[in-house]
Amino acid sequence: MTAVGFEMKKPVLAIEGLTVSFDGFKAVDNLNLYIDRNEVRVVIGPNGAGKTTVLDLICGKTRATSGSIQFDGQELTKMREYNIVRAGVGRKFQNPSIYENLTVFENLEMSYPAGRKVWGALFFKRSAQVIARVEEVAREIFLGDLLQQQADLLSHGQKQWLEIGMLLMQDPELLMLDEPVAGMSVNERAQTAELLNRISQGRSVLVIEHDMEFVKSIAHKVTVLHQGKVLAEGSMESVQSNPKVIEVYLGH
Amino acid sequence: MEPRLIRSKPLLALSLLAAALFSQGVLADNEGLAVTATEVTVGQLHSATGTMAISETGSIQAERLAIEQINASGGILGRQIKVVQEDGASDWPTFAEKAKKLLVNDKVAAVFGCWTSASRKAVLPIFEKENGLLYYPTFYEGLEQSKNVIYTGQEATQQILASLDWIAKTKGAKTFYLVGSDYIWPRTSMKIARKHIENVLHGTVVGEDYYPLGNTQFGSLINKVKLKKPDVVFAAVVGGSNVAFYKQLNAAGVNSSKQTLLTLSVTEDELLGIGGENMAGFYASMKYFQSLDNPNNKAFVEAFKAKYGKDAVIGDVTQAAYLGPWLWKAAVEKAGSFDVDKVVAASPGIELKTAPEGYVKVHENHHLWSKSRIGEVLPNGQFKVIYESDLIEPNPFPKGYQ
Amino acid sequence: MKALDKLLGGQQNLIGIMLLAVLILVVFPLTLDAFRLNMVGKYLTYAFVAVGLVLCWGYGGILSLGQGVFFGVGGYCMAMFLKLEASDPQSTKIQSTPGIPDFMDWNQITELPWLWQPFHSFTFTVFAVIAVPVLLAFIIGIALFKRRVGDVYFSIVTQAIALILTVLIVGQQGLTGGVNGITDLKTLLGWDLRTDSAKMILYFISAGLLFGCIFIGRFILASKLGRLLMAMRDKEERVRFSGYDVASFKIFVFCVAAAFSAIGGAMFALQVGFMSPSFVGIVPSIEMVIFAAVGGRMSLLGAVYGALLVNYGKTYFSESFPELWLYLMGGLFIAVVMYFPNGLAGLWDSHGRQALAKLLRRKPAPKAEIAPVTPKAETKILETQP
Amino acid sequence: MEWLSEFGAIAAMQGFNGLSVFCVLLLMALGLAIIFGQMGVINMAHGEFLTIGAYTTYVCSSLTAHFAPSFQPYYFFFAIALSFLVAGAVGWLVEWAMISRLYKRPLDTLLATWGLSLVMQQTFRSVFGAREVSAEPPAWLMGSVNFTDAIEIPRNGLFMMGLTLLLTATIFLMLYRSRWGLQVRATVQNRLMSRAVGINTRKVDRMTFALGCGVAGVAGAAFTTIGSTGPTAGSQYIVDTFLVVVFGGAQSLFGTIASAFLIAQTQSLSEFFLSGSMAKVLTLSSVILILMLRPQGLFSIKVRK
Repeated sequence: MTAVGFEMKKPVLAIEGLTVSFDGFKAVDNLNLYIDRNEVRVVIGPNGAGKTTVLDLICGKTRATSGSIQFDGQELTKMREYNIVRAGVGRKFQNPSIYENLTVFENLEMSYPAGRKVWGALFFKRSAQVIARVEEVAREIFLGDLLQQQADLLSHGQKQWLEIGMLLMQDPELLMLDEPVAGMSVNERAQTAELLNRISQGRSVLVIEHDMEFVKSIAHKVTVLHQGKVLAEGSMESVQSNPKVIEVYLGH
Repeated sequence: MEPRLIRSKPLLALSLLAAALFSQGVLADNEGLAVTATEVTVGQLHSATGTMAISETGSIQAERLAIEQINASGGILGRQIKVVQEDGASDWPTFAEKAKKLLVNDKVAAVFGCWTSASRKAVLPIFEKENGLLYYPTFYEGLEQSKNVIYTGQEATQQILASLDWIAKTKGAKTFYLVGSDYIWPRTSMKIARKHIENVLHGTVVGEDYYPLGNTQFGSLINKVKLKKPDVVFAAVVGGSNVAFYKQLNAAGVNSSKQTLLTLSVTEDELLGIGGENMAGFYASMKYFQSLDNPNNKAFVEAFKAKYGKDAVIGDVTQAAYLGPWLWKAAVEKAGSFDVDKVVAASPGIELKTAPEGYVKVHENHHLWSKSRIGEVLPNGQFKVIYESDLIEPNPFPKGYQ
Repeated sequence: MKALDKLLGGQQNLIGIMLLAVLILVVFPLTLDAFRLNMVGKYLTYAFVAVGLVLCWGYGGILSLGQGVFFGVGGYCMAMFLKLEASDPQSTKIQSTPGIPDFMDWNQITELPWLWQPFHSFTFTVFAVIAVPVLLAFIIGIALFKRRVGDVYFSIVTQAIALILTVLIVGQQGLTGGVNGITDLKTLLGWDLRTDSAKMILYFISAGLLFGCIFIGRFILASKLGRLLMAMRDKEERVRFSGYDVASFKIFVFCVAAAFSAIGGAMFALQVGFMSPSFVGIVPSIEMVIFAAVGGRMSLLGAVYGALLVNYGKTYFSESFPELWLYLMGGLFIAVVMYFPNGLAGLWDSHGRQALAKLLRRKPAPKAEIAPVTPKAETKILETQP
Repeated sequence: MEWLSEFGAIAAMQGFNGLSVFCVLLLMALGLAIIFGQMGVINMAHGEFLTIGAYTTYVCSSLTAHFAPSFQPYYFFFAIALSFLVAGAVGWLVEWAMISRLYKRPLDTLLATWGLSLVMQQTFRSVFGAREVSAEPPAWLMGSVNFTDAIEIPRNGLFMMGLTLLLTATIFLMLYRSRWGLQVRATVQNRLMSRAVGINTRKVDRMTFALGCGVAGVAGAAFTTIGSTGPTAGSQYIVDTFLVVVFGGAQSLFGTIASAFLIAQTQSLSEFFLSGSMAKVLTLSSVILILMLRPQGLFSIKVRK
């Protein structure tokens, strides 16, 4: 057991004793994880370590068998997905999940945190405020010139950014990104790293990533998952030199 | 009577043009019907497709046969009968739509059609509104009488009361189990049967069950029957359920050696699907059986088989449908006109001595005087007629049975 | 300005709606006799259902195989009112209990059941025609969407609901008229519905209401909610994790479709003069889906054409080729689904529009109202199956 | 006392009735469990494949009665085998002509196969007439076996049970113990990957669909002993069949068996105490209610989605 304690100021996200099992197989096993404000945390681990499942559990896609997830003093394990989002948790999926039939502008507008209920959506007006906000976010994700572009015509990397942009529209306190640079060119990776460093101001970011160079460039702290448990946690350097981690990664 | 094409509202004036375009070049005489010097048009409205096609095929064939025979013998009032056939497709609104088409567009002098009560109920307001004339062949629940309909099948009391009396007398039956498909005809029939059993025969009804149309599982019912051991099972199950019911009864060992069963809903047509061996020895109450031994019937069966093949079977409704065109012919000739009002006025008292079932007479209430008969099912799919009542007066609104 | 333009779906669709309006409001009444016009009126009542299905199936991805339930309930509400009016003590004096509907009398019911009491009021009836089916849809929606019953499962469950309701209506014949339904409806507030002029007026009322429903549909599709529906159909998870309660939007559009169907049902009862369980069941419910499919599941106007065309075909073929019409119908459905998934509207967009434009020597039309149904959009159904 | 023993006998027979309803439901559902459960294809014409089996049996029965009356006691086995082949062959054709083009659009398959069911019904009507026909079951299938004086068990029920057992076992072995079954399951889970590892997915699909239809044909042949044979006979079964498969959890064969059992017992038991119509309403409603609580069916496999 690796129990890691922190005596810093109250963390934004506090996961304690989190367990989920699928037909007896424990994908996440008694996990503890704490994330602070303004922190960029990267979760790494071999395939099947339970990384994506942890994100699923936090955003409510999968329900925990036991344990607790505290976010800003709210218990997420009992909340509905949309309430978790409204509480300030945004999540990007592994494969870019955008609305391909809509334009970049409309994609971003969809995530504007107004008109989220039935009647609100029915009478939603595209006000100057909405337009300004969409344009602002679009510039931030390098798509300022492509607002009227149909989304399915974007490159893979641009789609990834668009999805990040959709999350930014909601201005979440906790941003969770599942493999944000998969399929990106070197250039795009650098831009994404810069983007993440910029947007982590005032919020916490939880990233799953395999690309170690990229991880190095963004991570404040790294957590290594293995078989649903925390194997190691700390700075990139300390984790990389951890013999347990080396064994898991290099195998037998 | 109002003329059929009312064009009083100015809004409709425009439609006149369209109506002229769409009218089918029929030379309508002053009665507003499709009658020319050599031809009179009638309609035929049955389900040729859908679930009811199984039952209605026989009626379609019999009406055709009767019309051909009438035409061969010189037609009616010197005119040949032309038939417009429409498919009700086992769908009640389609029946209503087609009925309207026949009356309004084709201007037919009479319609032979409908089978289920539901289809008749759907077209009835149209016949009354457009003042058409319908010959309806099926035995049914009664509780209806319309100026515009001649009912050539039996209403419920004709079919039920005599047969119950017979079974109580010959079998000494005291306890009855009533079972039917869940719709108006079986329910009304069973209601009449229950009153008769309790008030007249002083017997008891030990069970009463209804199953949805199309139900195919009767195991529970059969067990209930075995538990209650009624003297008689009185059945009015219809359609595909019928087949399942008797096959499962037989398979469960409930056959005529152990159980008396009297049904209101099995004719030769149904036996074809059930298989005679599955219900041999059970009884059916009908006004007509194919095996009826009289010269009229022999000629009818022969003509029917000559036209539709030697394996063709004739059930009660088929025979009743065959009566329709003949009754209409007699009434038209008596009235000397095709006008619906005159034909209707001439109808009561019309006798048909050539009816395959023997003799029928149209009552004031537009139903037929007819006999009730009990047939015993033979393994070959025919019935042996073992009882015949006197001529029974139709009574669609029976006092004391409602 | 822009909002209005959007509501009408741009100039191209304005032309489309005008064409349909001319066809329904001018061409049919001028060229058809009273009987045929009444038939078209009946077809239009099915178009209500088809328009609702475009919203909930085409855009929302919710394939309900139980729209007949709402059509039927709406129709029954109206029929109950009409039947009570037709059953005044004077015209039912031969019954053992005068003043109640005839079928109740046959079933030994001696007092009007409480369920029927409020239908003496026309105001209540008009309210109930919409409210009862919407409430039913709301309950079904809450139960199924909140529990995330999957697409295919939803279709099958709605089908089972249609079956249950049919069995119930048939079984409770003292209350509902059973398999015969509620027949012989004569007057509405003293106005004889059976006359040709009444049918003509009802035809125009139906057409007017239908256009009302199309405009409501347009408004919904033009709003953010419309975009959300499509987004949900293609990327439900993304929408959910953008902070939307996906179920509530599905419930909404399902209720709207139910309300449209119910209006259709009520107009049907008025025009045809009876209501029976044969509209509630599985077969009519699937047929209604077919209307939308033939017309184009993504086109509100297409749905109307689909309903008109399929029903006309049914009438025509069953009159002219009674033996063949099931082959033709079956073949049509197979062909439409396999080769023209966007139905007539899709064909029009890919061929008709250009041809027309060429004919008028104009540039081809810009963008269509119809967003193509990408097979990709539906693959997720397979993939999200457990 | 006598009343008590009689009650026991009825309870036994009623229990057996539940079992035979179970067999009927399971027979209907097995073919669909393969087609819908394994392939995700919604085949609304499933009932018509039952009807193919029924008509095949009818033709066999007529031919036997006509040409080889002495063969009558045995023709039924032959008819069952032939039903399987005929229905399977038609299924093979349908898959080739239609289903194979619609794998990516399951809801569309539903509509297209409904069109197909209309065409098939009209074909039956054109070929065999609108009237119902009756295949004469062999004599040894009729009547009942008396276990005690009071307990009578219908023979065709026993036969049906044996057939169900045999068929279920065969399908189970094929799906879970054979190479073909492995290929089917692989194809279902990942079509692309299966193709990549050299599985001829087209062939697998076609065979699976044909097998499902063949099983439906066998069920149809068996049903000639308990129900009607007519052009629209099959359509009466379709909703029940789908509910059984869905209720069980589409991909679990065991789920299908369990759900057929539960639905049959509910139906049979409620029929004994309520009217047939109300029993039907009660059964369907409880199925829907439970589906709301367990949207993926009784036996769904919990996986990371």
